[in-house]
Amino acid sequence: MSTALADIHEVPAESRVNYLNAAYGIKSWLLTVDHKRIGLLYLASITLMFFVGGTAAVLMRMNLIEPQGALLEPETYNKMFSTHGIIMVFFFLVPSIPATLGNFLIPIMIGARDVAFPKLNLMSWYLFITGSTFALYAVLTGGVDTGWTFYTPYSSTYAHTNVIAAALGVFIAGFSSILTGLNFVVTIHKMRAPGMTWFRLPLFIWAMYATSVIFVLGTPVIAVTLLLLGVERLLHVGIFDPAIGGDPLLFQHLFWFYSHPAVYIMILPGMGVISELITAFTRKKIFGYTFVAFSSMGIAVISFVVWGHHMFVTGQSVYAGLVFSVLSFLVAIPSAIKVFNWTATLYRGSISYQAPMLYALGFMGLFTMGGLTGLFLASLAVDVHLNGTYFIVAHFHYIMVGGAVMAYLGGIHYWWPKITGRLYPDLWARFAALVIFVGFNLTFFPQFMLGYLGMPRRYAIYPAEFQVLNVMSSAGASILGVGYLIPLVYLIWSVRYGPPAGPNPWGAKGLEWETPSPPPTENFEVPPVVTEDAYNYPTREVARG
Amino acid sequence: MAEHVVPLKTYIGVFLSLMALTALTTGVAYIDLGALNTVAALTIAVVKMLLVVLYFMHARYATGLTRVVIIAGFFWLGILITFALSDELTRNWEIVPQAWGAIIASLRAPVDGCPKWHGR
Amino acid sequence: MADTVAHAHSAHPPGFAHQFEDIEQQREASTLGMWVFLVTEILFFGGMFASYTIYRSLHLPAFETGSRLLEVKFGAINTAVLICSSLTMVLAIRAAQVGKGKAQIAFYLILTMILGATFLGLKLRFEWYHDYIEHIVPGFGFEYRPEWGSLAPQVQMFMCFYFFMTGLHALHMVAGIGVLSVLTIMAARNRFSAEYYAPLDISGLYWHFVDIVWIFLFPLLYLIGGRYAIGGGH
Amino acid sequence: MIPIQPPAASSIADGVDKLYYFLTGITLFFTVLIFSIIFYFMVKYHRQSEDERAPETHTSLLLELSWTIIPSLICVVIFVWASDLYVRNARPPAASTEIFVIGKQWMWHIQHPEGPREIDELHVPVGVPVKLTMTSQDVIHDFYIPAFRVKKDVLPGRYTSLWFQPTETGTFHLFCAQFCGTSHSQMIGWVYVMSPDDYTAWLAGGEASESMAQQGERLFNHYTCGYCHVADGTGRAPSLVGIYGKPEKLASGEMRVVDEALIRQALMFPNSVPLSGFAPIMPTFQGQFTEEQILQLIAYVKSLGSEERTNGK
Repeated sequence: MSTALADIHEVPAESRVNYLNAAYGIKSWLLTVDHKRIGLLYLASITLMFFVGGTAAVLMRMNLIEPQGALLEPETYNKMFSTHGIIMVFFFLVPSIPATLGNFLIPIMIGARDVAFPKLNLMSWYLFITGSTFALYAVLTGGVDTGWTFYTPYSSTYAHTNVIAAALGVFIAGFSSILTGLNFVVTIHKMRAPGMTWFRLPLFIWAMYATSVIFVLGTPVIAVTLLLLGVERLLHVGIFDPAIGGDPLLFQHLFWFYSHPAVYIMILPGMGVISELITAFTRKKIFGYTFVAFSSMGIAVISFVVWGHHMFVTGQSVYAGLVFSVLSFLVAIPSAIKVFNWTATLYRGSISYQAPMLYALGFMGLFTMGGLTGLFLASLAVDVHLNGTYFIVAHFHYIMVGGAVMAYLGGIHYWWPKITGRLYPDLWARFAALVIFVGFNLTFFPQFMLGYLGMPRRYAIYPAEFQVLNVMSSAGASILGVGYLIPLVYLIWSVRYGPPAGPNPWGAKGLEWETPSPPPTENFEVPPVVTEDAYNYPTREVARG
Repeated sequence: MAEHVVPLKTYIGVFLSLMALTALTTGVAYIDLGALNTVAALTIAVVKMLLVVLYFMHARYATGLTRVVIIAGFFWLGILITFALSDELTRNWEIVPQAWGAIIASLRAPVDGCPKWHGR
Repeated sequence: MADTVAHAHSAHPPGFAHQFEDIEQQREASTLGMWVFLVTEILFFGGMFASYTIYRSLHLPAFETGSRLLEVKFGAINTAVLICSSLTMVLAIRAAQVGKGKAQIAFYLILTMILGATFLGLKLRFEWYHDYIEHIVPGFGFEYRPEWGSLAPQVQMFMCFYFFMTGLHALHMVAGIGVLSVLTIMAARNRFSAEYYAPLDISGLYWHFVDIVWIFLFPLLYLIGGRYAIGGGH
Repeated sequence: MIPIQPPAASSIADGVDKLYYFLTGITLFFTVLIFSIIFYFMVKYHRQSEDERAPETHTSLLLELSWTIIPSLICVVIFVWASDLYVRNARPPAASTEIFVIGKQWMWHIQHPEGPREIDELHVPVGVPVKLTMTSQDVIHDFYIPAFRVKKDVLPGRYTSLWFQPTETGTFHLFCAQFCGTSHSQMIGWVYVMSPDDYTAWLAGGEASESMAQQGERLFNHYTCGYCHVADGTGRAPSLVGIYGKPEKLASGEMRVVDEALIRQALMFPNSVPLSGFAPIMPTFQGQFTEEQILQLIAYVKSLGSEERTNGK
């Protein structure tokens, strides 16, 4: 335990110089190279994009209340689901935990003063902002109606909407992820504090390392694919064009080579946050540290060989389908190991139920449900029936919204005192967590049934017998929408009026809790030396119960 | 790695062999070896690549981590090519080739509760 | 790419950045960073190499016909030019390593840039312009020729690959020359010494990578065209 | 009030439903298991006092191995069951009636070999396996009949096939399940499964139009294909009599079965699939034939092969 903690209490929090009051003014924020400030810049831009995507989702759900469409023309509905897809996937979920919490916490958790390449880190944010501007331009001036998958030949030849602007936006934002991934890989390899060996790293760092590996190895392929799509759309000739012998499935191969690992980019950081939350709120070492760490790496590697399960019904060869089906089952195993290890960590722990813990427990249940419905889609015979229906929509929302967004909110609540130096009202936070949990289930469980009944995705109008389930889903969506607004209110309120939080409000282990909150610009007054394992909570000798 | 200064002789030697290999691969292209032409051209290109990576890019004197990163890059490219090709090349294969079909049919001579159409 | 040089914090020599413990850690970090960036470039070009491999296995005769449209001698000359530029780049780094003084470093850097510019000049003047005149540039007046017969659409597909891959490679060359010009200015200001030459080193890595991409492009596009079939080609 | 299960009206429907319910059972079992364990631990081990300490956690390899191997075994069982069901039903039985489907932006154009053509409607006899050969004229569509549990993408420039054997008469939904543009949600229709004699009445009832083979023959003669493709094989091009379904040797030495895809490729890009022993002199017909006409020519070539070909030319 480094001695930094001892001398913090004499100096009152406010007057101490920290990264927030070290400098003021627009220039100090827009030209900062401090990883903590860049994390906050990302937090602001990602929250904006989340609410843009969320508005599109609300409009879609309101339209689906009536079989003939209550609100939107089919043309506009197609633009709404494309906007919801593109904004949520590329501009909220992919950067959410890595760019905000990752940027803020990785250097502190490994005991470094900053990321390896601070200027590159700032450039990543500017790339993200440029990409977002292009995407918002595409959305606001006429929209794009190809869905977030941009399948050719529709997107390259037949669509007449802002496909190039949207593809360019995603292309530029892709480089922001690549450079962030590169930054984290080098930081975690080269800048750990003395004594911080690989097996003393917090599991959040393991998950972020696995995510950065996927960033670095996957994102370039979608960059070149979207570049080829844009050029083909401009020159009216290209390699995806069936008229000159092109294979429409080639685009899908290249697209899903990135996009399936991308869904693991979205969930792996969430798993890292959950490992931190479970250990912090049970005050106990995690069960099976090495298994959880290596399952993150396992997921990162296997995620690159399973993309064919998106193409079982597209005329892909049966033999390739069988190979992809086996590997898709294999990738489910590490996730199962993680869930069982988290559950085992709760055994004989000292569990407290503050808001972050509620998000963590909600994550475990919903992620289990989301993961297991993935088995339906990995098995060939059932996927033929369920592919392209609402079952798929429900499956990936259980993992993205039930998993990644819950973990993101849990992480934001858990590290909020460290980021702002203030505590938020915990009762309101627990209430918001419950509202989100209820609203989520009411929205997406009916969609499993709609999927089995055969209602296809991306339908603006649908046969009448599906109306009851759709109305239930829309009702749930409004509850979920309200549930997401509540944290926005009390978190912003807490920045001004929340009680000041000490360096370690949760009594948790980890280098980030051994520095004052909000931390000074160079993270630690005294560079830390790590002498013990991760989550080294004091233990009780005698067995209880 | 920083301390290690590569002698001039090595650089010149690598340079000359690269030039020779370029001449070789261009020459070989004009000799009809059938399918071997592709194999020859690619192996020469890989040899040239290795020369540049090991000597010009100092991979030979680099830490193990750098080597792992290089190999991972090519390995992932291999994953993309192998799996995408596996789909393209096996698309027209018969789903249950005659040989297998016969074997499966013989195993299934007595109808064992599989869907009734199979009995026809 | 120009940005990856900037991040090597070219502060006063030895350009030491505050977040690192020592200069050794900083050099290792910047080299690892560049290698990881090169892995992303391998996969960036890899997407195109994979598509090329797939289409080549599907439409072999058409790709061989398309490949014969290209002139091997310019491809070979360009390869030689790039290998020379790799040599001069390496000599520039070595000059800094052994502390040869800014004149020699700048000399080799300028030589590398000239060779790079020759490569681009040769490609633009003798290949791309020539192809444009012969109407075999897809999207810019591509005309089917009778002797291709029904293979014509796939020949256009091959030319799409030819221009996409060499175009992307040329873009990376231009970026590389931009990086080299920044280095030459730094070298002229005597910023490099035996202890601090990291920017030179990692830009060298990038330059060699661009050379390796061409080492693979040359045989794949120019040579595997069954040239023996028509004896000698042009 | 709330529909739970779609109608099961094809031979594979109950097989798929059994596997679906098995998977639902596993999902509910594990979800309930995890939720109940969490609630039990939350109640039993809630924190009594701030300085409460938990006992030492020692990882047990046995537990780790058990919850790695057990899920793996379950996955193997599911994989084998699902793949067996899929592969066995991936190939249509030999004697299935053939119907051609052309998807174009926002309608299904369905053509029966006997002649009748339908838009967004498909009439099929019950109990008889039906094979659909499908292609698209513009973007990727997806022919999806939930009641039969079958679905297949319809690709431009290629034939994809789908088969089913209806077991119940009635009217079932037909959807397009791959996003294809503005009216993707209106590209829907109905499948009418009729008793065999109703079906033959319906076939005859339609306006007396020529069968696809006869229309194909008219095209064959109009474009003087017979000039080279002489029936007795003395022409400069291979005789097409009896060629359908047999493996042929290409100039490149590769053996390929003459199926719809090869005939279409021969029409579009003849020089890429010349048969061995013949000069690649056939002109390309790309852009001259519509998708329907290509299907009619294929139906004609097929009719040359079967024995009921009457006036052998």
